[in-house]
Amino acid sequence: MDFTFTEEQVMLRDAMSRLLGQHYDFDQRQQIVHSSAGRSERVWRQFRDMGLLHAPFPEAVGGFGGKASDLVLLAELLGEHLVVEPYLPSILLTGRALARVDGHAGALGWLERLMEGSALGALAHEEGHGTADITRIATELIPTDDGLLLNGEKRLVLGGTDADVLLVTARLPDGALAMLLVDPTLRGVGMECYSTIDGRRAANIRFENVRLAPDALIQSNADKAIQDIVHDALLALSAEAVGAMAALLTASVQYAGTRKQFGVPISSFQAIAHRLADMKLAYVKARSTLFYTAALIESGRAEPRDYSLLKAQAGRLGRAIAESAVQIHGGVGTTDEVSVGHHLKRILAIEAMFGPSEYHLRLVGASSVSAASAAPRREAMEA
Amino acid sequence: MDFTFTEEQVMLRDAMSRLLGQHYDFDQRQQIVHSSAGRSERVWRQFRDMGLLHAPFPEAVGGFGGKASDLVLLAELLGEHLVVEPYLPSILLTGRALARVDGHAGALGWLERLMEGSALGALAHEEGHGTADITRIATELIPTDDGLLLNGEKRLVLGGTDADVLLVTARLPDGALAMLLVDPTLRGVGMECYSTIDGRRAANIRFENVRLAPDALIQSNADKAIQDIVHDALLALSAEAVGAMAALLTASVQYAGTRKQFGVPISSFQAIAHRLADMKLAYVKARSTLFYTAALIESGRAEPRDYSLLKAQAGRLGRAIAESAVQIHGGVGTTDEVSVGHHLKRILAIEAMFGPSEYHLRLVGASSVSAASAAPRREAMEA
Amino acid sequence: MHIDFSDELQAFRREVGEFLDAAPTAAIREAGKKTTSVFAPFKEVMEWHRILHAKGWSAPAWPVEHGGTGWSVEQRYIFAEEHWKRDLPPLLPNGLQMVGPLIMELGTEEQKRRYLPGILSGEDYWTQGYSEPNAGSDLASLACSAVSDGDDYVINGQKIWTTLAHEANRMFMLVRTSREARKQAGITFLLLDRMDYPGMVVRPIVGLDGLVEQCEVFFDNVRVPKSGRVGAENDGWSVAKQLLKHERGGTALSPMLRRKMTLIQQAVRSAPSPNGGVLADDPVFQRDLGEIEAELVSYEAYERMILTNHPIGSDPGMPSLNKIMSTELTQQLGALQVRVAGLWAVPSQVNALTVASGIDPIGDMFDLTAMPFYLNARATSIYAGTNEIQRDLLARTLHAA
Amino acid sequence: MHIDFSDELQAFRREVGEFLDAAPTAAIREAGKKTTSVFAPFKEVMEWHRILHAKGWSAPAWPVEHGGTGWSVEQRYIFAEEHWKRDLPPLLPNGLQMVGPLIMELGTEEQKRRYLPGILSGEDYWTQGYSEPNAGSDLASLACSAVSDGDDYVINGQKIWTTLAHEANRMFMLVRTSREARKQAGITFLLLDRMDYPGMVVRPIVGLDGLVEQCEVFFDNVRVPKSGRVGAENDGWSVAKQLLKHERGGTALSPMLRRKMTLIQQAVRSAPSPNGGVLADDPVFQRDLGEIEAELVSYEAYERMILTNHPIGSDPGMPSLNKIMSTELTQQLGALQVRVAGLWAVPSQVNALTVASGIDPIGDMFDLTAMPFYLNARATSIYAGTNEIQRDLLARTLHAA
Repeated sequence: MDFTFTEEQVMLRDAMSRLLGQHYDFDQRQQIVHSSAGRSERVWRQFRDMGLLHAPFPEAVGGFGGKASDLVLLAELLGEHLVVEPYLPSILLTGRALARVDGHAGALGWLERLMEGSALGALAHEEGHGTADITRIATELIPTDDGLLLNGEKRLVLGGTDADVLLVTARLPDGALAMLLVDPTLRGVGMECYSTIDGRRAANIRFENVRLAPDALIQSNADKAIQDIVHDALLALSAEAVGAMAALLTASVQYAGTRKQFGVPISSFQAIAHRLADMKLAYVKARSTLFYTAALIESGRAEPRDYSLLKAQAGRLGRAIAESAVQIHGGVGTTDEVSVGHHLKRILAIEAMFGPSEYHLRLVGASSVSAASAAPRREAMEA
Repeated sequence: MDFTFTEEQVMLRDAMSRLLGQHYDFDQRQQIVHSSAGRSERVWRQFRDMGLLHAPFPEAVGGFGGKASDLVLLAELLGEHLVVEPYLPSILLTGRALARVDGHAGALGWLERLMEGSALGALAHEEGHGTADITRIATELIPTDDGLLLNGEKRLVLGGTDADVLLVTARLPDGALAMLLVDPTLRGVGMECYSTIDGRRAANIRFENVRLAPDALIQSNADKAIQDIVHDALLALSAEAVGAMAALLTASVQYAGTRKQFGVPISSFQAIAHRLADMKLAYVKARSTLFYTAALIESGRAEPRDYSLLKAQAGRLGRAIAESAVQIHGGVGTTDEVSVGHHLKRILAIEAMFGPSEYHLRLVGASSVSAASAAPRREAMEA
Repeated sequence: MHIDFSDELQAFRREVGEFLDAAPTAAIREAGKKTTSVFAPFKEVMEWHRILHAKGWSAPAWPVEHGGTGWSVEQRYIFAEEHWKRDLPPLLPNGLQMVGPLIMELGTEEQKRRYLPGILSGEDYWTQGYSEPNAGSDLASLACSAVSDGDDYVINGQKIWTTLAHEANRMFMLVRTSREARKQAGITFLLLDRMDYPGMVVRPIVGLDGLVEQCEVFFDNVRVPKSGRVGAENDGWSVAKQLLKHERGGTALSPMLRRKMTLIQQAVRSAPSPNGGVLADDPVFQRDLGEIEAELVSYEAYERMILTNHPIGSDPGMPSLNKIMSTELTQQLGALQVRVAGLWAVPSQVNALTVASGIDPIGDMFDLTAMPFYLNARATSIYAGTNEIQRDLLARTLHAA
Repeated sequence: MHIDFSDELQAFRREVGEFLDAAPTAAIREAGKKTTSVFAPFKEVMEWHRILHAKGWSAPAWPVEHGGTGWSVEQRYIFAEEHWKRDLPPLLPNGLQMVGPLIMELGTEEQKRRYLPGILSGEDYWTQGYSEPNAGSDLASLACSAVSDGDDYVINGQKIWTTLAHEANRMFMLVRTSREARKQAGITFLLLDRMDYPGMVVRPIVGLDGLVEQCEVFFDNVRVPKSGRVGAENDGWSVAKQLLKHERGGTALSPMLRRKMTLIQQAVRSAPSPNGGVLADDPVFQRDLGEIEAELVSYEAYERMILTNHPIGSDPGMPSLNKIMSTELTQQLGALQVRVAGLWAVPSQVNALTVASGIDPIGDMFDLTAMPFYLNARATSIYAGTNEIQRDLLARTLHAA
């Protein structure tokens, strides 16, 4: 049983933390958000130079690791610093999915470009009001005489605006799921581009009779592959939320200790003190769950319900912390001018993506009931 | 729009309040609870002499009123004073059900005796873990050549131990519901008697091939009649809970204002003050809902969801208040020696009876969604 | 007990409905649908104010002598219901509900003559200058000073959370005129008849929703006439307390909340559940919705108690009870709307939200307004006395009893 | 990061399991199943204590030199899991977890020799005499006095919440030996080697669950030897603080909570839902259960952080975090159990709950224990420093950081 980072991980973490501290403070972040590109090429190069674009991949594909704890480490810092660069969509989601594809030259080629920083990818997966359950994917992929025909709509494709390649999930006529690579400039690909509340660029993408070459299909029978992507997303988003929670707690303790009303710091009011205590409780719960889940994954013992549980705790506890942080900050917390509201918005976006807390909690409850008698696994030491 | 009691009601209320103040303070109540009978003949006579046994019935059957607000008035005081006398089972549930039966001599005869105080009735209705939904009644009533055959099990029959007559709900072979009167001394009636956590006597009753005369059946096609009983129960139990909430709030304000720790009354700690504020909020919500629902009923505009909503609020807010009261009272609140814990237990029993909050809230949600477009009724003034 | 209403009231409801169906312009309707705050889009709501004024209905709660409608509380409630049912923009509260009643109560005859007509007609918009960066919950520690100089005061300092100050042509404010007594003494209440006095600078503040609703106002030797003073010099605290009374009660809030709920209940019939099917049929959602519906009905019931002068409503804790309940419900409804909108709440759509922008929203009007409403509602537990302060006040009324 | 365990630990688990399967008597098993509190039925748990002592396993957390097992933290955790999995009564904490470690740390050699063996063996039960009617959260204001008289102290006053004092043969307590200095000074920590000193009277207190767990103890000129003093006269506050450290941490609590959850998860497969079917298949119940399951896993995770000396677990707020989390979960599980039991939780079954009463419960063991567990759990947020106090302490650690 070990829930700590390795020495190498700590070094990477410290380096990344320093980088973001220097080049990604709140004002710099806001400048990037409001820039026309909505992201910073310079920061991306710094990420590349530090090895961050290689970090979450196994050595077999030229990466530096790619363990669950690597994702946790990276994403916690992204969340803490409100990083809007397309690291999640391009590296963690698209990149890691490509890295798991076996023997598809196109996939490996794109992966190399993503890791080099010479291209960006985006995952086109969610549909409707949110596709937590992969069995509900409705986008259709139909094999034709000379290739494939793609029809459907994908929502909230983060980084979709800028992507050089789209990783698309779809359903084949026989009901099996498929993963494919789509050039976003193809005829029939319609993009509605927008910024998100948490300062990212995204797109809703409509595929209307998009004709694809046969090798666009990088994996059929992709249920497990797509579930793996969803699991990566749940882990990374949860870690981001936990990072955001750390920042919110720190900011609130700091603010409550210095902001004076009635002649004393507001932290001396028991209502505020207890609110801070509850925030700390929530943070400790969420972060413990994060590390615990990462350890389960690395021991090969994580089940879908473990990811769901983590995502639910991160979303639920994260929102509680963020709303408390805004309340403690008072009027200033309701403005665009301090970071707490932006962390709140990031957590709300995380909550909306890949299934909200309620969805995941019900899944946890249902699976815990069916597993109760048969589940010595829960007694974690009984390995 | 009027949510106030009439002058006559206020007089009745004051008189009953005085009576309970003099003869039913907490110590006296505890003596009655611990007496061998578990109730007080003397108090019952006082109730009768004051007209309380007639109060919740329409004049047509010799009563004094029987409006929803009468039930509210009476039950609030029962709840406030933790009254364990079998008023709810004998008068409000059995009695009012009998009063609604048309042209059955046996029913009217029993009703008279109940109102006179010369007999006690009990409602044998709930089954399993609780029968909030009358469509789930499983007790079977089978017509035979010479009468009826009753089979089934009823739970938590309040006052069942002492009852001279049982009002039983059952299902006929054609699926319709029936209401019948059963002599508890008949062969085949098995009673498991116990006290409840909130100081009442009750029984689980098993009917095994109980042979009944044909006139035991006082109403067939009794779906609406039984729903009316359930509605009476929901209203009365909710009013009791609101009465208990008043007592809990008063006791807690009083205790927090006098109990000193760290040299000051504990009410001067903001955590306690805010807890008291939250209790007050809960109480005002519950009591407003109670009066509002009574007014809806008296205007003939109450639907099942209105009863459910009231019961859910009374149970949910009641439990929150009661748990807070215990917490504020500290160690002493966890003992049998002060009233707050008994109020908590009463509210827990109320919560368990006729469907818990979760059941009713789901019903409210489901019905509000189906009613949303078609429901001008919610705009209550649009009469 | 009953909830019955007279035939007259039903006729009144029809009359109101007919007018509200006919009178608003398309822009006003659009502004109403895009209202995600207590404060509706400025230009259109003021236009609507003037239309209502022309009908004689701009100030239902005002006495007839000052241009009010003379309606009963039931009529006012019906008006609010019908108004909300049509998603019309609610008139801005600062003039009609706050400074107007205050001027009636405590203003000089000259002030009444001069200011009430413009408030009634919608010609004027008044921003409120109370809070300062270091005087929020602790309002009594305000520092923005007014020094007496002949017939004028000279103001120096800063105000914040001056709602829509960038649109306002008038301002009511608290200033410090003495530092000698205890903090509450030494405060004076002023009416400013202009927002463009030399030395006044307004800085708009962008909110979490990306919209400008709040402002800062800076005063650098701003000279204003003493004739704008309400009450005596240094007695502004008691004047402001009088106004808080108006701010914290008075109007029916539940029709707005009910309307929000109705929109949610309509949306869930087609909004997909993450468990499949639509949310309306999702048992978990039904329960959660049921809980908020129950809370809403409880609040509606409570508001009716207040309305009918029921003893529950005359409790000294009423203003705090009302403020806490209504704002917590607002926040719950905001969170619920975001939950229903799901992914569709994530795009930032400031432009589409702008009235007459001609930009189609991503999703529908429900999706468009979900996140801004939720985010704006975060402020409701902060402004007009934080809910922490309200709980303090409420607890105090308990011990006094 | 990983959660893997060695083969040795798996073998250890088997060894523990085999012993725990074989060793307890029927009465001990029954007592375990009927445990609805931190404090198991007295007679049987002490019998179990003596059996475990004979095996050498009564004090897993003690150092070997005093009779501990020498187990690693993982082994202790495994032991706790296996113990709870079999619903065995948990050994009473007062001796093993509270006064025992304190005597080891601060007691004289004579005290160690005299008292530790009886604690280890289960021959003695120590009640705790800290609180007084007017000194609960504000423990430092305690008034029960001890006046020095030669080799003795003469005690006058009263203690309350002395758990199982009516069963105890020993007591550790705080007394006031001086009123001169500030409140915390002037307190002395005493060990009483008897509960039957002349002038001592124990009054049992009936709890909400109808059971006697707490007591009051009255002292009327009770003369006790000074040799029972731990630490210096008037220095008892620092002694007690040392003990609080033991009380608020140290043992793994999550195996108990996990066991409660498992029992609930088993029960819901046959417990009817008010919506029809069984609760296990009720989506609303699934969600609610999922939320508490998630909270439980978070706490299990946190406890593992503490166990493995992860930085999260060495936070200065740990004792308060741990106390709040574990007690709130206990209360949530109690409420959930009551919900699952439904009507079956309503009968009062003190007699059936008594070990060896031979009375069949109404319902099953799950129904029987639901309400007593819920009611007893109300006290968990009150004792050992109310959760309000814990939040105060926790907040203070934040600002220090």
